[in-house]
Amino acid sequence: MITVRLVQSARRNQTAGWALLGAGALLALMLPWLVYPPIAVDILAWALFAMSIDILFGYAGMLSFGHAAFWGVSAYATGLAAIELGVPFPLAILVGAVSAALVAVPIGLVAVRTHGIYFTMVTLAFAQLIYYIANRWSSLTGGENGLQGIPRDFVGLEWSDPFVYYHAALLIVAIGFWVAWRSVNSPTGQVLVALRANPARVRALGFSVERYRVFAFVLSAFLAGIAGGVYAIGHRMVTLQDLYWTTSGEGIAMAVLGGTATLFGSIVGAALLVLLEDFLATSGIEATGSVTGAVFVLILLFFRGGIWGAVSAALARLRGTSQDDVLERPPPTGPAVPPSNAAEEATTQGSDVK
Amino acid sequence: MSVVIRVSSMPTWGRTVLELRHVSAGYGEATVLHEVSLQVGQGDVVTLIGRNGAGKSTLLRSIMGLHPISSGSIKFLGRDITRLRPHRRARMGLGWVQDDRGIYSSLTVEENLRLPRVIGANAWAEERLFGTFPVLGQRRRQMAGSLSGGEQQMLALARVLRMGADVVLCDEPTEGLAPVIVDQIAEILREVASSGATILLVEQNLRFATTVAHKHFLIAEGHIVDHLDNSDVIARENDLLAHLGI
Amino acid sequence: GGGPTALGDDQAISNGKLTLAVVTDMSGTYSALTGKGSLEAVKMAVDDYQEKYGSDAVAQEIEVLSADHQNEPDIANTKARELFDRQGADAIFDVPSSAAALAVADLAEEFQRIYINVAAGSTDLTGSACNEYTYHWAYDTEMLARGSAATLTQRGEKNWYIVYPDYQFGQDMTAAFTTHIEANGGKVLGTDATPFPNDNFAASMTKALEIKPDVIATMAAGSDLTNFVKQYNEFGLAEAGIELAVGAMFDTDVESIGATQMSGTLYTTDWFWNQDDEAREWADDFKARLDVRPTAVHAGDYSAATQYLEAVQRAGTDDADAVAEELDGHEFEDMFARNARVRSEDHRMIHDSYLTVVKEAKDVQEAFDYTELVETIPADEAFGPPSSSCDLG
Amino acid sequence: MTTFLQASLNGLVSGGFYALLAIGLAVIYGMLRVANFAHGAVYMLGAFGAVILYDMFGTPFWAALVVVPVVIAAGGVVVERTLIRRLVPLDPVYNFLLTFGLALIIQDLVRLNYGVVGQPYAKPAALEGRINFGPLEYPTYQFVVLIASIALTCGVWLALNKTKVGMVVRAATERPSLTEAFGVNVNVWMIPVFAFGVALAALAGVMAAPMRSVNSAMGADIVIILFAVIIIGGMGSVLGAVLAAYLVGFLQELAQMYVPAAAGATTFILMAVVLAVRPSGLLGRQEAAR
Amino acid sequence: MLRTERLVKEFRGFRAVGGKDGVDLAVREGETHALVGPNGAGKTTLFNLLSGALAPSSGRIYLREREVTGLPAHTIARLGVARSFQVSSVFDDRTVRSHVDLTLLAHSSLRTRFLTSVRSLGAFAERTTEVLELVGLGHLGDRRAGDLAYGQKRALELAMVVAADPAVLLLDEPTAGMGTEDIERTIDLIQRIKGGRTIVLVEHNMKVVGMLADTVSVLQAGELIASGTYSDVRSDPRVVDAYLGAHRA
Ligand SMILES: Nc1ncnc2c1ncn2[C@@H]1O[C@H](COP(=O)(O)OP(=O)(O)OP(=O)(O)O)[C@@H](O)[C@H]1O
Ligand SMILES: Nc1ncnc2c1ncn2[C@@H]1O[C@H](COP(=O)(O)OP(=O)(O)OP(=O)(O)O)[C@@H](O)[C@H]1O
Ligand SMILES: [Mg+2]
Ligand SMILES: [Mg+2]
Repeated sequence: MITVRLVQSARRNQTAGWALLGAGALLALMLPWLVYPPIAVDILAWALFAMSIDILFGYAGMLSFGHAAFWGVSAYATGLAAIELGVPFPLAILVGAVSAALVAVPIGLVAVRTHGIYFTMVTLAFAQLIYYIANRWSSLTGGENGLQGIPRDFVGLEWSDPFVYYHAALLIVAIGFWVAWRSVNSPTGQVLVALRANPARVRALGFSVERYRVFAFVLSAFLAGIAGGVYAIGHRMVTLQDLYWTTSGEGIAMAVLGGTATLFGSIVGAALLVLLEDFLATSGIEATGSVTGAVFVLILLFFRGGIWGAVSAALARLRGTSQDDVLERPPPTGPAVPPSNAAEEATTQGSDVK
Repeated sequence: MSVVIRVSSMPTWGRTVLELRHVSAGYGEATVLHEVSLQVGQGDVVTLIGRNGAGKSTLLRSIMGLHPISSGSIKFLGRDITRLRPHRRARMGLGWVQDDRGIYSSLTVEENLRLPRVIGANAWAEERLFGTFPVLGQRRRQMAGSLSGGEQQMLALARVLRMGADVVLCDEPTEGLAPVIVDQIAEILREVASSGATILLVEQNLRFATTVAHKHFLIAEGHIVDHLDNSDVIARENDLLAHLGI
Repeated sequence: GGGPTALGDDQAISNGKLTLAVVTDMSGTYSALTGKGSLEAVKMAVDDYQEKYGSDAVAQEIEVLSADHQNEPDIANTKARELFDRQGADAIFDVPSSAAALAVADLAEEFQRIYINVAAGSTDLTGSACNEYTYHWAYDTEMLARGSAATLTQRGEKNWYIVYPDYQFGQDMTAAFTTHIEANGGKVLGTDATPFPNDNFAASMTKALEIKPDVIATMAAGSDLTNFVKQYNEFGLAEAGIELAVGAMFDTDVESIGATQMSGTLYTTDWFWNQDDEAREWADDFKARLDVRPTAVHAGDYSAATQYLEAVQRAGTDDADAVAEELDGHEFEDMFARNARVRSEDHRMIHDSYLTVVKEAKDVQEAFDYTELVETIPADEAFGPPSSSCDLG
Repeated sequence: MTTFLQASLNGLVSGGFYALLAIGLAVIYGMLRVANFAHGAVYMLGAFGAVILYDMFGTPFWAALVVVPVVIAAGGVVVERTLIRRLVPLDPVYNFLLTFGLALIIQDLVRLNYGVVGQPYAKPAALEGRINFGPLEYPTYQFVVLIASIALTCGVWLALNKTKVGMVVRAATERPSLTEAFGVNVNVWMIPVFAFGVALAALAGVMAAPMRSVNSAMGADIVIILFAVIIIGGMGSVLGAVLAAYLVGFLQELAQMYVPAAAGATTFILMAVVLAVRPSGLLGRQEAAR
Repeated sequence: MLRTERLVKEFRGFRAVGGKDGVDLAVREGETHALVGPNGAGKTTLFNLLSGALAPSSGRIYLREREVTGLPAHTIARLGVARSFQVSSVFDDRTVRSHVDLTLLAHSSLRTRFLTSVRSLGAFAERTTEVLELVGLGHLGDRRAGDLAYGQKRALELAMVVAADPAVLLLDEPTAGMGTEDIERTIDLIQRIKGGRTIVLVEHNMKVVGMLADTVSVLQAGELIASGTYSDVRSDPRVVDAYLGAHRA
């Protein structure tokens, strides 16, 4: 009886999933008719960026406040590749994303040694360092003026139309979404989620905790890099703003608003905040900070699962079933106090830990 | 569970210090304690016996005020404490040893010991504690989280002794202790009782239970199903094991 | 340029109305300097134009749009694009911060519409990044350096010490100052790069006291400038005989530090509200609308919008090429710009600038009455020659 | 040599100021496990408090020094009770994000009311001028701030180590219900500690008003440095935070003196190096690193 | 099978394991070796050293005569040493099955696949079912681990250890906190899963030790003071004195 219901609900969930995906794809294709195309491009880029943060925070439990570094490094690398080497933009974006991943390796190696709020601040510190370097190295980065007029060439087509570019960006970002979704729902993803709950246990099972953490970090940086590259080509410019910590904050806000550990919530969060920012720019409302801040506070206090979490919980309640699709995910609230073995982890983490 | 013996009024041994009337409690929708009533007299050493998940710890937490009860009332020293905050109950003379030891890992051993409020005249002085548990004395400046499992258990007990509570609620104080220490703990509990304090003990180790306590409540699935004295327990040991899985 | 054409109004003006847009910082660092005031200044220019020409106006219907870029260049980029692309903006004004200004300049070229920069100081806009549709109306780093560095050195302040925030603007200013100091026989005894933002200048003060220059120049702006001046006074540099010159300063800065602390500070500006009756009259209008005194940027926006509208009037159309042709080489005089000419080579609008000093506190009559003229720098000397990296013919 | 001495003194003063700001943050995190991103905003409110009191009532600096921290701490307690408390059982990053949102709101509200331009605030006349130390001369006010900071730091350290406060509050944070069961009224201990941490930030703000630009963004960037400071020191440790504050102040000043190009990055380089060697900071207790 | 040579672990000068000369422990292949001793004797610390969770201050550890001193925990785990934890350490929000799947994953090449579907874990289904049947959790595979009863959690803990198919099992107080009935079930379980493996067991319950152990080693203050069969050790006066207490001898 119970099994039957589970199977049915799984099947129903699967159909629902496909339906949702189809609707999402349709919406994505129609987006540039609904909003101004450059804004649509922004939504794509920010969505992937927020998702890259969510992979780390929502699944592996590592909140990075330094993702601006990867977004920005990739944006600059993308821009330079396009300007200086004249490579077509998809390739330039790849160059950017790879650069971001490369930068993430040493940062990751240091950062994964720390946990919780320490990790958050270490990533922030490195990002600030990169910001200073970019500012100083103005011969390369254009300093405060930034890189301007990044070309958008590819197989001789007319890409300068943001409407056309949107579709190219959609393809690239969709690949990024797919990689994110796939890796979260992969064996490795399972290890990451388990690791967040109880690292000592996972280590004793035979997984190298640090290696998984670094991997997640670099993968996330790569995705953030794709996002930064798409954004740079979209705006045809890169500025120091892209490396500043507020950029990380914005990405986190989107991930949290959409719902952490939901992946696709990031898209919702990004869309809402980009549209909100766009609206505020011409609305005459000057209280931009208050609005963003209030969004943060309300979400954290009342819908810790974010919009996606709240909606899917409501749907689940309507359908009256299925804990199975929630099961393998970490709870959106994250573990309160690290569970039972934390004490053991702490002692085994002593000064003489390898 | 075959028989459920409903007990409406429990016998007392001496002046009643703690009295529970029809206490029910649960987690979310699930009720874990069903109308539990019991009385404990001054100087008694009483155990609560029941298998894992029977609700023993929940009962102790409810008495301490750390778990909300959905109905019923609790009286302590003749006063209704049902609505009292935990720290007020503690100051009236209730002490509690948590089942998972409840060690403050961010405090040293010494700080762990100094934290509780000294309440009664029977409070143990620090020297006496270190005399009884010399290993804690040796480790007084160590962070308590890095103590061995058994050392943590000793610390948990030592902390409550420092309070000098009139009634000590003790949740599995012998878990993970070496046999020689278990004997020592039995000794200590007897000593505490002889100084006039009352002990309500949760214990799975029947042998230990019978060496320290005179009376035993059997609890199963949240019901108090029986109350026995030592001779009953020893006589019915096999029966108890079979039925209750203790 | 050609005179008014014989076309009827409805065809001369695209979509039947003229659209001016102000892309500015309403909520970020530059919002006091630009922001609402910039928008208001452009609206005042429109009102004055309509009053002046009445039914003769080429543009009968004029709309003023604005966008708040929150001091983020990418928002500026998107908003400016949308304004040109979707909202039919014929010209964009203001745009603080050089990254944002450069982005808008790029768009002006892409969409072939007019952009008149007022708020950003980068000379790149009339140098390597110049284009046919972009104009630079008010101060730039070169102007600020010429006014303060060249003039003061000529007046005998030979030894300089320069403290600058370590980013493009600070570096550009320092380079320009150094050039003019040395060209006039002065010497830069040292420069000191500081982080940005920064609230602690103790090290710079210590070094300056050690070196004992005639002038300490700071390129800090906004709150950094406030911190710098407070510490300049605390560490007793004034008493040690070291004068203070500020690279870029506005009345708002004086207001935030207090005239007492600032008096005697030298700086260059291309306009201040009580420089003469005409300026004062306009400033009174402005105050009546927004209850504050205008900054030089606000006045610049007014002038830019006015001259743009005049050019449209002369061209008889809002077609950007025709308007640009009217603007190029145009000589004029208005409330903001004296002895003014729009250079056709690089689209730099040159006009008189002023070396000024902050009044003694006792001479201050009312709020924002802080500035006293020291010397007028004639338009031809006030700005650098056209850059070799820009040739608009 | 004099330059070096002067630079050292600069470093000390700057470190002292960081220490003043960082201890509040360290106390709140170390004892209550709240990573308060709004600490910078509170600092800014402190400075504005002084300005507003002066503008409205002509309140002198010395009175502001007392009134402002008290008022702001009271506000802090309300926020703690109504908002922050709810997230305390979760991972500290949740309160970090919540206070990040609060900081945005506070800053924005101040900006909407007072604009971005700095507010003038005069130094108390008694503290004008400079003190002479043989070859060195130092602004009196800054020197007084240093002394005040040292005194406060020592006071806090004594209060936490010579009384039960530190111990009880740490215990109450780790296991609130058990601590109640030991007869400790947890709120009686925790509320004042939170209030005290907030008050320290506000106090630093009042002290900053005469010497720093008072504007809505003044706390926005400094809070990042402060987090770096308490992380270098080890987030559980108040003593570590103070040491790190002086270390950071000192290095920044020396860098500004001898390698200005690196001055802005020193703190972050220091932090990266320290954490690479000791993941829980200089004096951090191991379990704090979790 | 598992051997230590002069093994020492110090915490800030305090020697938790090692005594005077370091610990020389030898565990023969296929035996069940119980480690008993007073609280704080260093048993858990020794476990931490053997499993690589802590690095020794000095001395060496050999696994099948191969030196494993200082190797990280996950490497030692993959070499065939699996440990259980003194306090149950399950993932509350995961299903029972997925605990076993995860263990199997650690020993499979799938563990580094990040672009493969989780469904690939289906490959483990059969083995997982087998392991769960073995520990008596066969019917609870889809239950959330956090909802399990105490004894069941201990069984799951064992399932994770067994699934790895380790050569050596390190079990830290597997019956702590259990009632008599659960203890008996656990003893039974350990006997069932044993099948030729080497087991090192820490226990305070002498009944359990008596029933399971081939060899008993006694640790006191970090030092190995006795080693032998259960009955030998039980009557050793030093052991009686330090550990058992007079009246139990
Ligand atoms: N936090 C909780 N949430 C939900 N259910 C709980 C919680 N804590 C305990 N329970 C359930 O309540 C019941 C009683 O638990 P309790 O801890 O009181 O049992 P116990 O008799 O102390 O068992 P043990 O001997 O294992 O300590 C159990 O079925 C348990 O699963
Ligand atoms: N990180 C540490 N720092 C300092 N001392 C420690 C640390 N970890 C353990 N110790 C000490 O080492 C000794 C051995 O501890 P261990 O946990 O190995 O004991 P055990 O034999 O397992 O005891 P039990 O039977 O009580 O679990 C204890 O006295 C403990 O206090
Ligand atoms: Mg229990
Ligand atoms: Mg142990």
